[in-house]
Amino acid sequence: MNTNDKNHNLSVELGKIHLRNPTMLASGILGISQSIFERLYHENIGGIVTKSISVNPMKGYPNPTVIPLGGGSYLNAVGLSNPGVNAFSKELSQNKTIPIIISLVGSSEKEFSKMVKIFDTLNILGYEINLSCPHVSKMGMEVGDDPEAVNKIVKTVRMNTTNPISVKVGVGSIDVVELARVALDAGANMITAINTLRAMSIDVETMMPILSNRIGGLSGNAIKPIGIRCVYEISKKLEAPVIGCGGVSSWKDVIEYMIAGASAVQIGSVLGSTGPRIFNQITKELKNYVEKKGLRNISEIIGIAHKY
Amino acid sequence: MNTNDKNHNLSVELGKIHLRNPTMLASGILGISQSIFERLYHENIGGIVTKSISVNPMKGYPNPTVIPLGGGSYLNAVGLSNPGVNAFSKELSQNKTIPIIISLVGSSEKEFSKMVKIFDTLNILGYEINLSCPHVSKMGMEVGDDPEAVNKIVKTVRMNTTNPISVKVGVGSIDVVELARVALDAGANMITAINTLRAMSIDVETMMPILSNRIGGLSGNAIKPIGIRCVYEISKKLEAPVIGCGGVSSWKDVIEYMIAGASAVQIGSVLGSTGPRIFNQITKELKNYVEKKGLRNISEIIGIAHKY
Amino acid sequence: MHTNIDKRRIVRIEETISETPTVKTLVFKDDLSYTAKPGQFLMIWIPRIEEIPMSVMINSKDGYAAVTIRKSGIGSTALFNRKKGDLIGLRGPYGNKFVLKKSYQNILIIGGGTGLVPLLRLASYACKKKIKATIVLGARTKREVFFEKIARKITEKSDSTFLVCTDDGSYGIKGTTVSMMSSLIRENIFDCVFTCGPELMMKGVVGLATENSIPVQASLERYMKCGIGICGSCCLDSLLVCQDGTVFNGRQLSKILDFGISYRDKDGQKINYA
Amino acid sequence: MHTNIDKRRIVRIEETISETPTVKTLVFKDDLSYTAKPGQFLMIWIPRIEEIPMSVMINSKDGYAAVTIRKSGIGSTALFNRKKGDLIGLRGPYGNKFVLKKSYQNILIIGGGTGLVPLLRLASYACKKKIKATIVLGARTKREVFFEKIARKITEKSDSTFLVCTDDGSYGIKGTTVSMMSSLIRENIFDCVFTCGPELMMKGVVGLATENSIPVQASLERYMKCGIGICGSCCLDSLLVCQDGTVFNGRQLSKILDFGISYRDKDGQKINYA
Ligand SMILES: Cc1cc2nc3c(=O)[nH]c(=O)nc-3n(C[C@H](O)[C@H](O)[C@H](O)COP(=O)(O)OP(=O)(O)OC[C@H]3O[C@@H](n4cnc5c(N)ncnc54)[C@H](O)[C@@H]3O)c2cc1C
Ligand SMILES: Cc1cc2nc3c(=O)[nH]c(=O)nc-3n(C[C@H](O)[C@H](O)[C@H](O)COP(=O)(O)OP(=O)(O)OC[C@H]3O[C@@H](n4cnc5c(N)ncnc54)[C@H](O)[C@@H]3O)c2cc1C
Ligand SMILES: Cc1cc2nc3c(=O)[nH]c(=O)nc-3n(C[C@H](O)[C@H](O)[C@H](O)COP(=O)(O)O)c2cc1C
Ligand SMILES: Cc1cc2nc3c(=O)[nH]c(=O)nc-3n(C[C@H](O)[C@H](O)[C@H](O)COP(=O)(O)O)c2cc1C
Ligand code: FES
Ligand code: FES
Repeated sequence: MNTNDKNHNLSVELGKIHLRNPTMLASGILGISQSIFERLYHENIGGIVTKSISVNPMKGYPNPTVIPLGGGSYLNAVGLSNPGVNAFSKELSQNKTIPIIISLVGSSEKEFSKMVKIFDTLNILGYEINLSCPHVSKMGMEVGDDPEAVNKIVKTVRMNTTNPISVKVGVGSIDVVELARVALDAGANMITAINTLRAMSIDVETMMPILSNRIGGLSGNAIKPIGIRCVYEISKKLEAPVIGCGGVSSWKDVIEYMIAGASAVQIGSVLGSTGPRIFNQITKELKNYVEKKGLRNISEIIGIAHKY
Repeated sequence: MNTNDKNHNLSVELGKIHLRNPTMLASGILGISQSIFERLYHENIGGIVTKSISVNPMKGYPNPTVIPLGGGSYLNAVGLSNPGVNAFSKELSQNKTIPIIISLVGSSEKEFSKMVKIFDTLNILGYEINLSCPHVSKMGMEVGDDPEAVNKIVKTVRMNTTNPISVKVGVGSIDVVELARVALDAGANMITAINTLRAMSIDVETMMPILSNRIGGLSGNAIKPIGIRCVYEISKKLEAPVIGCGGVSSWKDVIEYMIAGASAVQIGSVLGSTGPRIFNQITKELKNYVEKKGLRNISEIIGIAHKY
Repeated sequence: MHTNIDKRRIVRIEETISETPTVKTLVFKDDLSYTAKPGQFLMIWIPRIEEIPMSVMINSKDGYAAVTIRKSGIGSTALFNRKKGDLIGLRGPYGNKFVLKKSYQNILIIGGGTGLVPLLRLASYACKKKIKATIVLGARTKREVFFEKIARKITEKSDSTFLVCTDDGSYGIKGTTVSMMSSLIRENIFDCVFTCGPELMMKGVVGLATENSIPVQASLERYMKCGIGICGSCCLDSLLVCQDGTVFNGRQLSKILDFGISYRDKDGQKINYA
Repeated sequence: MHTNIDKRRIVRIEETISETPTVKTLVFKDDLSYTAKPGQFLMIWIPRIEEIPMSVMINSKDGYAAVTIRKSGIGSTALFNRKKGDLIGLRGPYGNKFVLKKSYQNILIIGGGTGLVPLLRLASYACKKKIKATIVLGARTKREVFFEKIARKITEKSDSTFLVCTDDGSYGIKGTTVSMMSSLIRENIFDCVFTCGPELMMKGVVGLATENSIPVQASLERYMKCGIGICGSCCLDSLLVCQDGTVFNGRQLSKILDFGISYRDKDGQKINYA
């Protein structure tokens, strides 16, 4: 790493993973197309997490699946729709330089090992295991709420790859720090926090739940203070890189997550109001910040709030 | 109940508790002064929950203890400051007609039984047990995360009073429906959902956590979809009145909670922007709603979303 | 008036107009839809059934708008079956718009089926701006011709023209929209061609315009969940139809490898057009 | 310029002015504080130490404001010790304001200690509006007199007057503010009396004004956590000092049983004034 870089160094290290800057695409956001990944890379994104991929293609739930709630918050129950491991590995087969992390979702150890074997042949940075999708039974949260299942799944993925593994945790029915500890003990290299929170919206006029699945996950502005808290607690208590996620909509939010202890930050819902150019904008503003604060590298601020 | 009431009936029943309308003051909001309770009653409030009271007076944490986050959301770590059972029973000693529910907090069964014995001599409607304050150790959430402790405390209060008991649950480290089930099995008459969610805010300029306690509870707009979800799930799965709480700022929010399954609704943070007159305003608007929809009583809509 | 397009409005259907046995127009009151730009769409919520994207149809009453549905699967059929007085939800209008440059004096509008919906809004704007518009409505057969009355009404007090062509010649001129366009561009100089309809038809229109160096704008459809640039289900190469589109110009279209070739299914797999 | 008063601003202390050994003024740039109304207060964050309410002090520079702190406990002492260049946080200004009715021509302003802070802002507004103001600053002894220069500057180009009285006669006129007021109201007809300072002093001022049927407005202090009407810690009978006040008029004050009698401690227990 060249610390004399005149352009001010925004690069961060997540264990073995090097990112040119700490901004990442959150899973499930625009995440199924190599062309989009390339566009995002041109927008100066640091890293990309794909939509959560399962062994078989999943159609997901009927619409409405995504609801803008106003004030920069969103509710979704997409139902993990995705093209499945085969179609998606084809999608990424031409990837050379885009820093892609594949998000995996499944309901058994076998599914995870099958996917990892296929994806390991691609040019990717690593995996994120989605154990925290709050609205699909037997995948995501129900697995994430069972420490024994988490342990087994992470161990299985670990046995099948030497690529770095992040485990994505959420705020559900077991303590987020405990869950992270189980994941790291089982061989994960880092933690992504947080996923959406189980939530619901009912239309007052028709008296009907809006999402077809009734219950979905809350994302965006609303959850930022919860995400900050989780990152702070996990990074304070455990020794592993943490990727912050939840409600980031500006460079200030990225900095807040990093100060709380995040080594990188995922950005999702805000794209609904800004489009992909948000990455370029935030990266520029982070550069200004690093310059103004006289930092040699942005990673100097990671976890600095723990001092106080 | 006179269903021919020309003024459209807003009254609701929470088991044995009758409220003239479903609006209630949430615990911890303006809740330590009989004079304020009287003012709120003149503003047409349905019922009042006091600040959580402990055996001994508590100073709480140093400031900052309450942070407006913007967009109608708030973060607080007041530290359960309260005047204690003796001073507070004196405060309420002259109460005759104000519909007051006392919120109790404590760390042992003995503390709860002691308080109930004293408060039972007052004119009150019942108790709310706060098992879900997310930022005070050994009180609130840490108790609420331990089903065995919940069971014991609720049983103790039950043995010491014939007054109705609500247990206030939060989104923490055990499933909210499970927690509610334990509370009801132990003798609670109803459930209040939800309390604030553990959250944090860090100032980007100074890099320091803002709350003196660093971590606090998120309330207001941000948490409404989570509160709606909890009320929906609890009222769908369990047979007991549920009091909704979290992010209510208008009559529409009250209706949304009731449609989700709430028999009454507590209102807190929004007072920071409207003051106590919000109760008068919402009550008026609820009347209009009942009239427009041609309901004989507002309680007809409770839980109606479960049909869909 | 709502100022936040994302806010869900619940509106009552005030009128239904049967266009063909399988196409119906539903009229409702909504200020934001009334002022929608040509090419923009709404996410229409049919409570507890579906939410589907629909272009905003014009309506003659102030403050009113409409959608015109061709019944197809579960969502569109349920919407098709809604009656006067029923409630539906709306959010939007979303997306960009057809651009009418100040310099345009003579434009060609080519639509097929419900693809005419955004084009009629465009035609109405053009006529108000005294731009001469030639509107071509293509259909397979007479039974599938609709919007004729409204199109004639838009064009009647201007020097614009409205033409119908059917593949089987059962109504109007016999021929496809592309063959119609072929002869029209031989005889006229158009500043721009605007098109919306089946993708393979648009592919033909765009191809012909490009070959003849005529600027062209086409409004595309893709499977949409969010309508606001979050979910990625509408992606078309590196573009998002909901946020970057639905209207793309000839330069953009020439770079889109998937245009007229493939789309993505509900699970995101690529499917080739038949 | 921030439009949301709740938004925390981090400002740099640009100047410090030592008023007495225990009173200091800190000057900073903040548009919202600059335009604060007389009687309004800020919640001042001393990072990782405290957050305390402080009245907004005037400053002569455009876009600037200040706070004047008497050092007392942990929070105020930490703030007192902040130096030029240090950062503090602000939110607000909060609360209502002293009301200067259009009909007022001659007003009496009575302040004690840092209670003069909101009153100087008021006096400055009054002088600009050509209202004659008689400003009385009371202190126990000469060492505790401050703000004299700034008060003289405010009054110098008007027909307003500035008077100092000390309990021990070591400076200015000998006597309490209440005795001063007594003699002033015998010789003048005031449209309104404005006061801020120790509560027992205000109790005297309000009592005297009421007895003599002179309208009166007093700015009160209570322990504050939120400053915005949520926590209830500032309650004074049924009123919230932060939201309904800090300024109350004679009619309101006559109904407040706790005024001058008791306040609530950090845990909400009532404590009687000594
Ligand atoms: C921007 C835009 C504007 C449109 N405007 C109109 C219009 O004005 N009138 C009209 O009749 N149709 C319009 N459509 C098409 C309309 O959205 C689909 O016909 C409708 O969603 C079908 O729903 P379904 O449940 O009946 O279909 P399904 O039975 O679920 O599927 C039938 C077909 O419809 C497509 N479809 C289903 N759901 C969606 C969806 N959420 N988004 C896009 N396509 C979908 C599928 O790809 C499939 O090919 C528009 C589509 C888009 C993207
Ligand atoms: C609206 C308002 C305006 C004020 N303006 C000024 C001013 O311009 N200059 C000035 O010097 N002081 C002012 N004060 C008083 C100032 O807020 C307190 O002196 C200060 O908070 C003391 O903090 P501490 O930590 O030093 O006190 P502590 O040692 O904690 O307590 C000392 C005393 O200060 C009071 N106090 C402590 N914290 C608070 C609080 N959060 N809110 C109110 N009182 C508190 C306590 O009741 C106690 O009597 C004002 C108070 C209010 C309510
Ligand atoms: C429409 C949508 C789809 C999502 N899909 C996934 C997913 O497939 N896998 C996953 O781990 N997280 C998924 N998430 C959660 C996001 O990755 C992220 O954790 C969450 O949205 C919080 O970040 P944000 O506030 O920046 O959006 C999804 C979120 C949204 C809004
Ligand atoms: C300043 C503040 C203090 C609170 N104190 C308590 C408390 O003492 N006991 C309790 O059960 N809940 C307390 N709460 C939580 C509220 O009762 C309520 O559950 C929460 O604020 C969500 O409702 P709201 O969004 O309407 O504010 C407090 C909330 C705030 C904002
Ligand atoms: S429909 Fe979701 S990104 Fe376009
Ligand atoms: S300080 Fe909280 S209500 Fe006044």
